[in-house]
Order: sequence, then C-alpha cells, then structure tokens
Amino acid sequence: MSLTLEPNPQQIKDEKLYRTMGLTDEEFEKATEIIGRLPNYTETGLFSVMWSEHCSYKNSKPVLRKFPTEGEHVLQGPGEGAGIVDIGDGQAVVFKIESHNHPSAIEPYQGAATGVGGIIRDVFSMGARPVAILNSLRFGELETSRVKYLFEEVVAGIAGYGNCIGIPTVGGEIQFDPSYDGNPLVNAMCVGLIDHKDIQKGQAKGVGNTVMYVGAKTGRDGIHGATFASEELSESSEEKRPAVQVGDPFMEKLLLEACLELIHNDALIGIQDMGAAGLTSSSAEMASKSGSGMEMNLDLIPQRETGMTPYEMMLSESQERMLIVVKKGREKEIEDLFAKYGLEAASVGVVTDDKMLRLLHKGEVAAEVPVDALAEDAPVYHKPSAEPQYFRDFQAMEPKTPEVADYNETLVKLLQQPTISSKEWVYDQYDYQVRTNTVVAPGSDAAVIRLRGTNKALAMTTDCNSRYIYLDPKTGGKIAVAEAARNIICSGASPLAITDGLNYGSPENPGVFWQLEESADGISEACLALQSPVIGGNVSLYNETNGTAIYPTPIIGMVGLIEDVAHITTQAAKQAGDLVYVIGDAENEFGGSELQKMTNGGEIFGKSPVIDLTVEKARQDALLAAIQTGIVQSAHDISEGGFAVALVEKLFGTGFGANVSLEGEATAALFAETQSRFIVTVKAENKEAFEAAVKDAKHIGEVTAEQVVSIQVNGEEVVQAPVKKCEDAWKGAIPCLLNSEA
Amino acid sequence: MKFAVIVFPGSNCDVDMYHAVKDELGEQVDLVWHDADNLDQYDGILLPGGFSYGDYLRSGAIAHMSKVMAAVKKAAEAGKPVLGVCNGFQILLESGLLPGAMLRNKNLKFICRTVELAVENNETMFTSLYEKGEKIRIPVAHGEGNYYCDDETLAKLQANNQIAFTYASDVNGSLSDIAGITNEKGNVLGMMPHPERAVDDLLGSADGLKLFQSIVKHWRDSHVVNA
Amino acid sequence: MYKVKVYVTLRESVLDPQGKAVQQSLSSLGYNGVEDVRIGKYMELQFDDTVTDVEGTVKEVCEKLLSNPVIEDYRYEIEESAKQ
Amino acid sequence: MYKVKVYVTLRESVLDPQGKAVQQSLSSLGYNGVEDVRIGKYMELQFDDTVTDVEGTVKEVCEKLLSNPVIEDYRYEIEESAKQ
Ligand SMILES: Nc1ncnc2c1ncn2[C@@H]1O[C@H](COP(=O)(O)OP(=O)(O)O)[C@@H](O)[C@H]1O
Ligand SMILES: [Mg+2]
Repeated sequence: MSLTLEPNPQQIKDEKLYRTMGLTDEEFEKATEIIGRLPNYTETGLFSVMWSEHCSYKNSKPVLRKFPTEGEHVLQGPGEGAGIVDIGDGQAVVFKIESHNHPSAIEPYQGAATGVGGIIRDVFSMGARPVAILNSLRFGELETSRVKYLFEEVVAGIAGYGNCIGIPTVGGEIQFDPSYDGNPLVNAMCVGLIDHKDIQKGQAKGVGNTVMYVGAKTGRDGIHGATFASEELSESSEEKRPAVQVGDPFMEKLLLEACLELIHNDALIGIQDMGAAGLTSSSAEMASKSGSGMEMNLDLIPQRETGMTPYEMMLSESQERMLIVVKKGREKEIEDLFAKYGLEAASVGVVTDDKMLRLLHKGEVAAEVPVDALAEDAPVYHKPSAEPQYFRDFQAMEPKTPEVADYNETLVKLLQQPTISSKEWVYDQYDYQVRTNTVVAPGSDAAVIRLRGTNKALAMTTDCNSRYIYLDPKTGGKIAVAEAARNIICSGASPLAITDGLNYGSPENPGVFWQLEESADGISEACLALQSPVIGGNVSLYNETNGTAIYPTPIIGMVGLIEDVAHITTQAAKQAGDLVYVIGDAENEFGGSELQKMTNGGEIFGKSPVIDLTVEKARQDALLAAIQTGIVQSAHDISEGGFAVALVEKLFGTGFGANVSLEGEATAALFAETQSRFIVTVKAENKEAFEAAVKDAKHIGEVTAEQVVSIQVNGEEVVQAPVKKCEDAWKGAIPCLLNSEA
Repeated sequence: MKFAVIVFPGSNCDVDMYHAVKDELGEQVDLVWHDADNLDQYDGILLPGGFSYGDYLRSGAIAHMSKVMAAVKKAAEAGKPVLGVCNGFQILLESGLLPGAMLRNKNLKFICRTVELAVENNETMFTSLYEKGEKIRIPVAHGEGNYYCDDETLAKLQANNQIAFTYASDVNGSLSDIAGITNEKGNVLGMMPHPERAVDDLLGSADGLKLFQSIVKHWRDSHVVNA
Repeated sequence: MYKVKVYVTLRESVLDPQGKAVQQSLSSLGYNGVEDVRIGKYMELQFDDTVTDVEGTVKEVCEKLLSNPVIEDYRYEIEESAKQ
Repeated sequence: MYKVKVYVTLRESVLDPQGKAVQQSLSSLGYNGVEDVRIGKYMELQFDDTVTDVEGTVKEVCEKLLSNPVIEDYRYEIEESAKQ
C-alpha cells in the first residue's frame, strides 16, 4: 500500500503543519510544553482532535457551566455518555441529543444515519436499553433541488438506521428557513431505560486490566471528523472532507444486544463508545476519568484496510465500535460472548498507573501523551461577546400587526407553510411502533412510550423555535424550554429533565457568542422555574456557510413521566358536545411568527413574544393536575400559527368540527403566537370541576359533529371552513413542494 | 400450546411476538436462536419481523440459509402452524415455503401506518375466529412488501383459496392487494402486516389477537380429537 | 486469485419500480430520450486459490443466495487476477 | 437506439456493509474461499435516437442522478442496438 512519509516533528513546527489539523500556534506551543518536546505527527493529531471544539467544548464550556444540572431525581448529570434520571421502582431513564450537521450537509443519508447510530451507542454504552429515538431537523426552504434532496435523504437516513436496528422513531420537529440553506441541522435524540444496578461508566480502572476493542473494524473513514465538525463549511470543505462514514445498523444491532448482555458480566469494568475522535477520545477519556493510564498495541486493532498508520487508526471515526475494560484473565469469556453475535472482541491494551496514553506500533512507541492533557486539560477560551446591532434595532420596534384581508384564506395558507404543515410524509417512513410500546405515535404533542410491566409511561419531545431565539436569544431560550414542557404536560406527564442540542454559528463572531450566552441564560432560567434540569447535551458550532450563521438553534429534548397510563392525553378532540376551553389570552405579538414570515416575504423582525415563567408554571401545574384527575378529554398547546392553527389541528383525523367565540382583535386572536396558552376539551359533565381546577381557562365553545370549523371574534364569524379543506391543505403541503419542479 | 419465536441476527420484532403470545394470548413461548436444529418440542413456529442480516442483499435472503430453516421446513411438513410476519414472510418466500417474491414498495419508501385489511379466507387455522370479509386494523412497517408472483401462481393462489388477507386499499403496490397468503396445505401463513402489534387496545388496535387465538383453537380442537 | 463479476437483473416480466422512478426523474430533468431504465445489482467477489471449481461454485452461490430465481436472472464473468 | 450499461460501485475506502454481510454468510455456509464481496448497482438504460450526444448525456446523468460522487464511482458501456 501507499507508504506516506509523515513529516517529522521539526517540520510540523517549522511548516506550521498543525494548523491544517486545526491547532492554533498557541495550542501547539501548549502541547509542546506539556510533553516537554516537539510532538510527532500522531501526537499532533491526538491533540488536534481532542482539543477541537467538538471534543473539548473549549469555547462553550464557560457557557455550559451556567446550566442547572442537579435535581432530586438526577442520577447522572452531564459528563458521561448520557444523563440519567430516576423514575422509581429501581428504574431510570437515560437520554441525550447529538448533532450530525456537517456530515449530513455532505452526504445526507449517511450523515443522518450515522448520527442516529452514534446517539444510540451513547445510550447503550451506559448499560441502558434504547427504547425510542427522536430528531430535530432544520433545512432551507423546500424550493431548490439541493434542499429537497437534503431533506429527503436525511429523512431516509434516519429511517434506514432506526428501522433496521429496531428502535422506534417516535417524534421530532422540523423547521424550514433560509438561514439553514447551506447548513442543515440534523440532531438525533435517543431515550433508554435502565435498572439502577446496571448503570455503567466509561472507566479504565485497575492496573493490569485488559483493554478490549469490540465491534466493527477500523477503516480510514471519518479521519478528522471532529475537527471537520469544528470548522465552518466552505468551498474548501470539499477537499478536506474525510472519507464518508457509512452506517451499518445491522452491526450496531448485534453490538447493542452483545453489550446489553455484557453489562451483566462481572468481568466488565468500564465501557465507552467510540464516537467523535474514535479510539483517541475513548481511550484518553476512560483513563483520565479513572486517574489511570493506558497502553495500547495498535498492531492488534482490527483493521479493515491495509497499511494503516497510527495516526489514521487513532483518528478514524469508523462507526459501530466500543472500547471496554475487563478484568485481567477474563478475556476469553468476553470473546465468546461477542462471538455468539458474530462480533470480534480483541485485546488491544492494558490499564497502567502512569496517566499516560502510550501507543505501540510495529515494536515502537508511536505516541506517548499524558491522558489528562488530552481530556481534562484542554484549553478553555472565554470568547468576546457583544450584543449585535440587529438586536437593538428589533427591540426598538413597535409591535406591528400583519395585514390580513381574508381570515379563512390566511388560515389555509398558514396550514400550508411547511413548518406548520403535517409531517406525516416524514414519520410514515419511520417505524414508530416496533417494540410495541408506543401509545402515542407521532402526530400529537409529545410521543408516549409505556413502560412494560408497570403502569407508567414516558412522554418525550424535541422543541425549539429558532426564530424567537434569533430575535431575542434570552426570551427565545426560555420559550424553547417552556414549549417542550407544554408538550409534555399536554400528554399527561410531568417534566423530568432536558437534554440540549446547542447549534450556533462561529464562536469567533462576538454576536454569535452573545446569542449562545444569552440563550443559555434563558434556558437555565426556564429549567429552574419549570424544575427540569439539564442532564446532558451537545454543542455544534461553526454552522455557517460563506460567513453567514444559521439562526441560533438550541434544541430542547425533554422527557416526562406519566404516573399512570390512564393519564395519557392526546391533542385530538374526542367527542361532539365536549366543551372547548382556551387557557391564556392572545396579545398583539407577531415578532418571529409564522404569519409575519408568510406576509413579509420570508423575513422576520421585531420583538419575540414575551414569556412570564411564573404564569407558565402555574398554568402547567393546573392543567396537569386537571389531566391527572381525569377531567380533560384532549389538550394541545398553542404554538406556531397561533390559536386557529392549534384548533384545527385538534380536529384533523377526528371526524369532528368546532364552533368557538373569541374576544379581542381578530388577527391577534386567531394568529398571534402569545406564549403559555393551551386549548383543552372537556366533557360537559366536568364543566365545574375543570373550571375550578384551571382558574384561567375560558369556555369558548363546543366540539361539533358537523365537520366545519367556525370561529367568531367579537360576535362576528371570521373563519368558516370545512375541516376537510384545512386538512387537505395541511397534509398536502410537503408532498406538493417535493413534487414540484425546482 | 408451546410456541417458538425464531430469532435471527437482526430480528427486531422478536420480543413483540414473544410478549403478544405470553402476555396477551397467555400461552408458552421461547425465543429460539437461529442456529437451533430441532424444533420438535414446539407446537407452533413464529418467524418475526425485523431486518435479519440487515436485509442486506434482499430481505430474508441471508436468513433463509440459516440452520434453523431446515427445522422450520420439517415443522411445516408435519402440519404444524408456521407464521411468518413481515421479515418472517420474506424469509418464507425466499425459502420457497410460500410462492412469490417481494419487490420494493411502489413509492420506494418505507411505510409505517395502521391499515385496514380484509379477511379473504376465514377457513384457515390462522383465521377461523374472524368473519369472512371482516375488516380489521393492523399496522404495517416495511420497505419491501410489494408482493409479486407470476400469473400462473396467482391463479393457483386464488383457486386454492390461499389468499388469507388483502389490503382494503392499495398500500405498497402488491399484486391483487395481497397482504398475506398461505401454502396449499394451509398451515404456513406469511403476511406483511404485524398482528403482534395489534393485541392491545392501549396501542390502538387488538384486531390481531384473533389470529393468534385461532391458532390456539385449532391446536386445542385437533388435540381433543386426537386424544 | 479470481475476480468474479456477478450481474443480477430483474426478469423482463417483473415491474421495476426503482427503474421506473429513475426514468421519470430523468425525464423531468429534461432527458426525454431515455426510454427505459432497469436497475439491478453488480457484485464483485474475490476468490482465493483454495477454490478448485470456481465456475461451479459461482453458479451455486448465485442460485442459492445472490439471486432470487422467482424474480431475477443472473450472469457472471470470471477473471483470473494476479496474486497480491 | 443505444443500450447503455452503467456500473456504480462504492469507493474503495468506503465501508460496504452489504458486501460484508454476504461474505460472512458465504463463509458460514462453507464457502471459505470467497475473501471479499463488494456490492454495487448495475443499470441498463435505453436511449432513443433523439439523443445526439449519448456519451455526454450518460456522463451527465451518472453524475447528477445515477451515482453519488461522494461515496461512489461509476463507469459505463454504450452499445448501439437495433431499432425495435
Ligand atoms: N422529524 C420528525 N420526526 C418524527 N416526528 C415528527 C417530526 N417532525 C414532526 N413530527 C411529529 O409531528 C407532530 C407535530 O410536530 P410539531 O408541529 O413540531 O408539534 P409541536 O408544535 O406540538 O411541538 C409531533 O407529533 C411530532 O413528533
Ligand atoms: Mg405542541
């Protein structure tokens, strides 16, 4: 094979070759200082991937420290593969979100597929059985053939991986906006279940214990993926990009079952998945966390290609691999366990006590670096942050109500906006039922998974309206958490905790860094107010194309607990004659709204809606209590598109209509996106009980047998439309955009 | 009655099938690994859905070469009920226990939704508790469920009453809307829809339960006669 | 060492949904002259020197595994390749 | 009329899970001499006589639609075929 001659340490320094790997001059100097000599090529590579933003969070760490991470039920906060929350009866729920934005921009099918594969490994490496997958996607407008291609392939990739491995994809969210044109966002979240006694850690303890490599062989794919993810996309990304990683969900299914068997074997000391920066991060982090060192013989690494160098092996991001540490002398048992699943388990190294990562290759020491230097002691930067001018301009604007001539027509057009329209085209491709626990499938506010053998269930959702966050990061951050919580509450669950996927532009831009800081503050405040700590997350920076950043997009993945399956509630109306209530009044708030975007040529401006977390919390508590006493037939939060959209969404697929009367200014009453609001239906016989339970609920009308939606404002009928007409518009929008000529 | 659920590498509806039989039907059931060579102790064989061997190459192609398939054939020849659902159906087709083959869905996409089926033949050991023509709601979840066979085979299927279920309206492009077929003897059923996903009203439908109950009824009846 | 190329194609009588979709999207891209598209599989197998009856083995694996005779045809080419 | 045969294969360094699964299954069936299997696509396109630059068109559609240049390579053969 090719005999590439690696540059020697002096050349790396003189020709500043470390820069092409993503290290700055200062970082290279710091690395040199730490090891007391010039690093060789492999060592430079180790530093460059481990000190990339993706692995070290060097730019975002100061921001992440702000999040409230503790709570009564939290068993494992940020730091391990995924966070863990107690749900009683000796069980716990494990979950985390992760981004795969840059790989998906290059090869959308495989990028999305391997994103799903990666987050699943994070969950089962904790010892948990993955039970559900969610996703959160952002694309440009569905207008160009490139965006349509990205959208179709990303969805197919998520489906391809999740369906094959047999974990139901139960929910998600999608927004379309020009800011994501060249840089789509693909975030995947996985939820798992575990018994407390089975919780695993990525640790390398016990000098002399054996380090084993299990799963797929190592190839040259994805080398420098972590660094790649920490730079903005540009023309030159084309050449720089690593060989694309291809997902093998069948391999991962075997690995999953084998690892879940492995955790019951007392020979196992620690386990960690090889995600970003592959062998480098898993080995260095396991050793560093345990205060130990590790020595590996790279000749023993299972290799898919011939002639691989230490640099290539250590930086490869081949998928479906795990690093484990087992008790010395028990290796054969482990090999046999994996062999049953047709998998290879190779002993590749030992745990040492010298806190060094030492790599042997063909009888020589190929690299020798302190593990802490790679893992814990990565540099941390406090980037300058500055409030951007656009924010001041928006804040100075007076609220403006969009012009609406025909309310019926506007409602139908809103339903056709791809961000609002039905996502059935998407979730029809996901097996959301496999494992037969999905009680509430995609299509309602939050998905619900029952916990077999108990009377409990879990509700889960992903949410983030990035337009509000762009207009006002702090308020938008609060709203994202509050909206996730509303979806959880509407399903009959109380929020347990969140995971956050922070997607932003370049942190070198003070305006972007300010967005990151402000929105993190908003998220933190809402987490405290709504008692839902952050148990883990992911940061993806440098989401820019040719210098233009995406909207700041901190996706909130939230999981809630349903105490009794009898509390499970969906958004759909249940029966004619039921009373319709609205909780919360509309204000003249259109900044970042769907109506504003639609009537203003796709542009948004002004102030985002405001949110009062005390009011939010009080309403959520009251509604949940009412749901738990069994007097609520259906509940739905009011989000994009406002009241009218939420109302018709409640009627789709039910065979019912509704007749309601509102007060106030018609455009706001119908389409404003004022926060902390819900629409609820209640049986007539429960009128008093419900009104006593939810003080600020207003009775506004009835569910009707006639399949027409009729809305009066101040006594005048402003909307009168067959539900079927609305539903067709809503369902047909995405297929129609995909089929139309680019 | 004692069932075997065969587990191939990559099966993923095996536990669903297991729970349907154990929890909802209340019968005995074991998960049996694909390298087993003897199924004599079982009264009914269930081939679950999923992606055996990733469904790489063709769905069911690699699995049909597994060691256990010889024992499945033996059970089929002995007249025991053999049910293949989704990937299990594809494996039965690949192994020749049922005629025809699967093509990719007409829209080339994976389809997951609950669909309406019509019971075409209620005189099989799998369908006796349904009415003829009964409409039932059962979920589908597949990418290659577009059933194909040549004209001669189709004529035979029809003449022998081997079409057990059809889709009430087109789902994936299947010939004659075929959703499930039996072998000539009537003791091997393959179907793309998942009856094991429809055994509990909490999850939206329990219409699949009668299929499993029919199997048990047939077994009880024939064992009472034999006794 | 032998390099074996196997071509698996859908039988003429069998509808090819994927081929049809490709043909349609070609025509919507303006390539109207493409009348028909059929999509099959192309496989490359490396046989080492331990295999004595290469042709017999190829036929066997094509029939048993690589193709499904109900819907597919296969053909193959065997090339002797230099030892690496 | 032209019959165009297009072969699309995964690039060398790209993992081929399908090929790997087939190779393993062959070896577990006792065909140990099959060292490596790679699976790609084989397509047949019928061009009618309205297409003037067949080769140029083939290249174009291969790059735009038939192959994914990020992970795949393609090659093609053009055969003149009798009018039907
Ligand atoms: N990418 C996706 N994958 C799976 N389900 C999705 C996806 N996008 C939206 N959905 C589902 O469609 C429904 C409506 O989504 P959305 O409008 O975002 O709801 P909400 O506004 O209540 O958060 C939800 O059930 C959601 O889970
Ligand atoms: Mg909602």
